[in-house]
Amino acid sequence: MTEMSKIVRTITNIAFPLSMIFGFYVIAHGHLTPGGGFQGGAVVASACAMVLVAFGSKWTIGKIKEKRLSVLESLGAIGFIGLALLGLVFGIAFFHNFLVGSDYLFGIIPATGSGLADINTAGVLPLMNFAVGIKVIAGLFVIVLVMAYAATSYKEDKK
Amino acid sequence: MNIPEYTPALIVAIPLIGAFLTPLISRVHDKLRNIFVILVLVINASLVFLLAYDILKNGIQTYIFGARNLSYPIVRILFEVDAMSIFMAIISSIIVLVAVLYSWSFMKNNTGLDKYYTLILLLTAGILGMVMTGDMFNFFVFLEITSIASCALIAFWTSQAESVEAGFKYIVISAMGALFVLFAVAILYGQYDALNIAQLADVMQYTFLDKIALVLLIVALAMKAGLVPMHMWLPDSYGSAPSTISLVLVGATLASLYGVLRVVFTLYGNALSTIANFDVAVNVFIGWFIIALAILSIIVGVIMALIQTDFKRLIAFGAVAEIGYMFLGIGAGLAAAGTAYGNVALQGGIFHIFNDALDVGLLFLVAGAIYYATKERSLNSMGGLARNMKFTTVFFIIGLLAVAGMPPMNGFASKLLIYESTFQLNPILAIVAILCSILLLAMFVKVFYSAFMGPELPKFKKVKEVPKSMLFAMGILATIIVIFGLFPEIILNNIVQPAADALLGYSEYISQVVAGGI
Amino acid sequence: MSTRTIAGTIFFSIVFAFFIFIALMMHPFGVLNESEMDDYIIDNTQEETGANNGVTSVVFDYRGFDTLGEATVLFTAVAGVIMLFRRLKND
Amino acid sequence: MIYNIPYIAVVGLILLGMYALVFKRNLIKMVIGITLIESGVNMFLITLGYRKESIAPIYTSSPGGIMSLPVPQALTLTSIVIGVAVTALMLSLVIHIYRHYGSLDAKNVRRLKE
Repeated sequence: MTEMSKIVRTITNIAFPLSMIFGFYVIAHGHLTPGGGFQGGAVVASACAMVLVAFGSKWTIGKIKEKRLSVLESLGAIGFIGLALLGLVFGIAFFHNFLVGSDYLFGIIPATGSGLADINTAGVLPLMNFAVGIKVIAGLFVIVLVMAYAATSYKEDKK
Repeated sequence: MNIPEYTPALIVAIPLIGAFLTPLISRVHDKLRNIFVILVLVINASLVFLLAYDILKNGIQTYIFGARNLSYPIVRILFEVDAMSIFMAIISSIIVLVAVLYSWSFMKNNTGLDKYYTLILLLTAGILGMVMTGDMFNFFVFLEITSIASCALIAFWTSQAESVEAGFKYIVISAMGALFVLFAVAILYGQYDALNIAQLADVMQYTFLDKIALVLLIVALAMKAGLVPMHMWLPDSYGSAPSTISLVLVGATLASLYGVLRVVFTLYGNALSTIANFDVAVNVFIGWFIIALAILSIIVGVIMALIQTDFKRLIAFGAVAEIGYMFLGIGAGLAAAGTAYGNVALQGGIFHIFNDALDVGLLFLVAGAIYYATKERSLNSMGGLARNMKFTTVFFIIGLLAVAGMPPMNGFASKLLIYESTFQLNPILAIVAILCSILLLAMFVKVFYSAFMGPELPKFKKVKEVPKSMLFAMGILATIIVIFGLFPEIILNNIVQPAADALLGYSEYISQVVAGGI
Repeated sequence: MSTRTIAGTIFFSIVFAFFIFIALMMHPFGVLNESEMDDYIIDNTQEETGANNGVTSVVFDYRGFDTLGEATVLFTAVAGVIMLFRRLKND
Repeated sequence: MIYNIPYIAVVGLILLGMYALVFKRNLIKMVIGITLIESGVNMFLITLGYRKESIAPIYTSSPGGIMSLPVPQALTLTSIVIGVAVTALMLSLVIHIYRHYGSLDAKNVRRLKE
């Protein structure tokens, strides 16, 4: 895909950081407000797709190689299953939330009923949210990138 | 010796971790990746055998994800592994291990191999998860993993138009089937607010909505298992996928068949004996429904196989016929649930799942070997391969005799059980089954002559035998077939018998979770 | 009327009757007949998982294994798409 | 009193999707049909979890009151992402079919003989 007009590209430059921040906010507050790894990851992936549409697939693939994205995705996936295995290592069960109630990071248990938003709660959940968020961002962006780039490279082969 | 109680979770976690690591490892070196994948599968297979030994010794194993013991309203997901599910897990792990050994040199000159091995590991995790889970929604998620991974693998050779179209046809049918399963799970959840199979089976009152959910589940899973009315995807995808993928797909299809068994025998276990419409018990009704579809798929499979010219499509239609035999045994076991010959039929059907997976798998590997050596797929352009492909010819003969159910091979033992039990149920069934088996034998002998015998074709002058690793993989399958052909009681008494009892004994399955609780 | 449309309409009407039955027989919207499992989750999601968001506690802690299957589905789709669009150099 | 209107909407969505899948011959319309059925089934799953006058099951500064069921929402989240994965794979296969056959009409995408 060739790149779009100058206006679209400048608007994208402005809108991209804002939507990235909002996406990471949704990922980080997954255990407090509605949202989480998948939803936040989808927001950030749509921001990256906006960049892809505005600047064209050739420029974007020049900027970020598809190999590096799939490595990022594998890391996110390993992080997620690693956190699950840590529950097993601590001797209880495969998906055990071992950080709840402990005095480490994210260990506080909020008061029952309508507790105030305190980010330092919910044990393993924020870490899992983060791992899944990275995985969804990298995964969805790779799908869009590969499809866009395949369409353009196919036209060159035909020429 | 006792094994740690989290083995069921490990059996699914290890292929997943392997799949997530393969892209990273394959950036290091290709050989290292192949070794890593085989290592992961060997560890997984040994864990499955250990768990099988433990289950056959002291009964059903349950494993709760996230907590040590069960809070009463069952909130967490739990794995419930009984003799039947570990039996299917054994088959799948053997098949995938042989497929990866075979594809070491079969896939040598293809690109994109790290994604190929990742998808095979994900497919293994999907099949093993589907087979061992005790939660309906979890069963749907693993069913989806199996369909997506196998669809991508079917379309592996994107340069061929048939594979891409077969992949598209497969994913459309799988997506539809999975949506029906999800709809049925939603109906069951809407009524009983429970997702656990044992709890649902315990609390089920077989209302009108449950009948609809049962129909949806049986239609969707039988469609995925390749039963006749919707079997068209099977010859296309088996025929145009690489041979190792056809082998692994046999395992994926059998997992959907296990899904039908688990739904009919356990989820609706209580409801089976109730007298449904026009005063015939539910199990007789469903049993005869499955028998009808089974006989239809045997006949269609054999007839369509007779007119094929492509080697792999021919074997694929043979596979459709073999799936018909499995459903015939299981349907007869269901229709005659109480009687002695009903149990024999069920054991025959389950034993045939094991035998057929290996027989059809061996034939696919032989077709792959011929394709690897001669780049030839259609039968009428092959000939006189026996001269310079000695071992492949021997393996083909073993596979041929096994699929047709001839005495020395394991196919004979299971088919004999099916014949004698369905004969007592209704003689016509046994007659049709025997006739189709003979037709199958005639058709494969025809293939044998056209492909292997005959004059030495000039263009096959320099054809040499396939590399060692492919022969080794085919050898494993052939030895297993011959061993269980000569002494079928080994596997019959201490694996197939408990599996059949586990299926029929659904109350024991339920008491593990609900009444007994942990 | 080609056979395809006739077969299509017959299949269509069967499915239509099927789903209408479900829509009518299901418990009325908003009035649940069974909600024991979910009440348990709503009551002690804060003690057991420490999360204020009930849905995220179900997604990542009570039914975390589903989400692992979920992440695997996404990983499979990405691996499949990348594999389909690879460069077939020497194929 | 909205007796069962959401379920009628679910049935409508599913039938629309099935119509597109069964009668349309363009491959992309079939993919759209499957996505329609997917959203229909997801909507059915969500409507099962609603209680009368209930609020979302989130405790952060929540006004208090009956809460709707969290489990169907978690199941629907999983089902939506599965829908994305299936659609992504189907579309990439459709791209490849278009490259091989040069057309998206299911009638002449019939290289596989029956």
